[in-house]
Amino acid sequence: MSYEIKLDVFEGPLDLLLYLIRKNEIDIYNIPIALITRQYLEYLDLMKALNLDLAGEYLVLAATLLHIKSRMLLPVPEEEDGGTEDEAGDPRAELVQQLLEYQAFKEAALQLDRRTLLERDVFKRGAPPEALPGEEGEETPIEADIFTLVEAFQRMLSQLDQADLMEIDLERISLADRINEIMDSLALRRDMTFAELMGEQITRQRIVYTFLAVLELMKLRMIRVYQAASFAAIRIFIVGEE
Amino acid sequence: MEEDIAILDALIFSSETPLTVERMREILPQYDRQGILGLLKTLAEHHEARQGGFGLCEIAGGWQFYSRPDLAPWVRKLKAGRPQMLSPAALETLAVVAYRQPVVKADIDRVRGVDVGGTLKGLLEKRLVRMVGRKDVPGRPILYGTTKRFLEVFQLKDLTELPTLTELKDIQA
Amino acid sequence: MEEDIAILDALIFSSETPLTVERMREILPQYDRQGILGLLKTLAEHHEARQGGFGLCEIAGGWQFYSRPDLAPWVRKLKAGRPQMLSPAALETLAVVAYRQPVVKADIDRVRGVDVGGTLKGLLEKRLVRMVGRKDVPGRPILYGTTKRFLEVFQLKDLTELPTLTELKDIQA
Repeated sequence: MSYEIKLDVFEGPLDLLLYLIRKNEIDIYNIPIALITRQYLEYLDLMKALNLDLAGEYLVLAATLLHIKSRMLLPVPEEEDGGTEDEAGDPRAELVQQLLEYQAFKEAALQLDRRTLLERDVFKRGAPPEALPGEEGEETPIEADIFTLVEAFQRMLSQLDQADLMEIDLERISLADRINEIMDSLALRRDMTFAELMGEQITRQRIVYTFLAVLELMKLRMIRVYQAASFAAIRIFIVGEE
Repeated sequence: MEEDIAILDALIFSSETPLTVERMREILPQYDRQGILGLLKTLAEHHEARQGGFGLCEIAGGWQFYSRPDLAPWVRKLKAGRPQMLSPAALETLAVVAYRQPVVKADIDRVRGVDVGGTLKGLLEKRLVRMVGRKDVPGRPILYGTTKRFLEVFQLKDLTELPTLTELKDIQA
Repeated sequence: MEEDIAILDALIFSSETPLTVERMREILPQYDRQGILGLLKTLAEHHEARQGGFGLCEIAGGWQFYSRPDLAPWVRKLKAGRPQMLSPAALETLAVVAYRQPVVKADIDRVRGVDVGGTLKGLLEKRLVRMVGRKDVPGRPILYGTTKRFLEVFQLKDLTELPTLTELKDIQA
């Protein structure tokens, strides 16, 4: 319950910091770091006292604030031409930048919410489209996205409870990729040289996977490989369906 | 158009099922049954008069907009190209093929715990899956893999763009 | 109403998602792009003039009928149940994705100052955000972007319609 109160009030440590700056009517470019750090830590203590689950991010920002505060106490080294306080030298500069960026997105989020929203302000036609006698024939487009595919996979694995057994092997996927590409190229050309199969982007990894894919396809008897003479071009042929 | 008729126009348009007069009266309680029927008559005449692509019909004890029957040939053309969604069973089978390829049917059956014959056939027909070869074991069973169309449909440059399980855990954290 | 405009009226009415000019041209091939846009303008004016409960809007790269925003209180009564609102956290994450896309999760985490794993998953499930590819840096992290549904839900023609990010000079303002 109390945990939810915290979530309702602040969206994160930056949000809390912005709140303190606004409450104190402080210029964001000139944050009195000692005052703000004290109030920030007081707030964290309050949250702890209320037994709220404090997300680690709040503590990270507390450490950042304390670090900035300690740097502010150090004497500023004299610049050669006498200038002492340029932007880059201000220990607060990075934090100010981060706050401004977050503030801009917070405002953008509010603007999004103020738009005319589907299912809140406007509605689409409610009834499902009428069923009309269909005419079969052309290939229907498929609507899908990768997230639903991966979710389906994960759902299945959680039922199986053997996720480790199914951990995805990126190398294996790369190999499957090359096998598919080679079969696609050969479907068009019937035969190709190894160099042609390599294509234009020749990387060490690509050479290895192309070679492994050719070996795999030979093993599967999907292709045949010939070399007319030593050092002659290696030619790869697709094996016709028996 | 009178405001209360415009409200009915919006309600019937937004309703998922034919809208009954009783439901309309719950939202516009200042009217009795006869009053609502009067508004509906005006609304139906309005849509009749504008000679647009759809009109108001009384159906299954309620009111709904329907496209004009004589325009069905064009609407049918629209439906023919309507994107199809894949069933959960098809997605699961496709996921096994995508992540485990090249893979034989027996292995997909084992992972999914059901006979995937039907869904596999559907995926082959949709050209999302194809035969890529035969496994070098007794019986030389067919090996399946994904197609170029699979990459297109899921907007992937290549198979290495498939998210890994570790990444999936990351976004759920 | 002219017959071809009535056909468009029926097509847009029957379509589940905003209908693109390209799709309309496939069904009415005698028109070029400019011709279709001319018909759409007349149709939009027709619905404007009739002052009914819904009208034609250009949204998410296509055309669709939507109920009039000022009639929302009545339609909401019909739908009962409160509309599904996005939490401030979800809106902030969505804003970062919308303005910074394609963007990796680590960048969203950094801007918001929190781990956005949970909210990102929610946005993926609501189909407001999708994986668009991988960044070409070590580890090849997943890149996220907004969907067509995002445009539809927030009633945007396209992404350029998003207001520019306000550069706040003074936080007290």
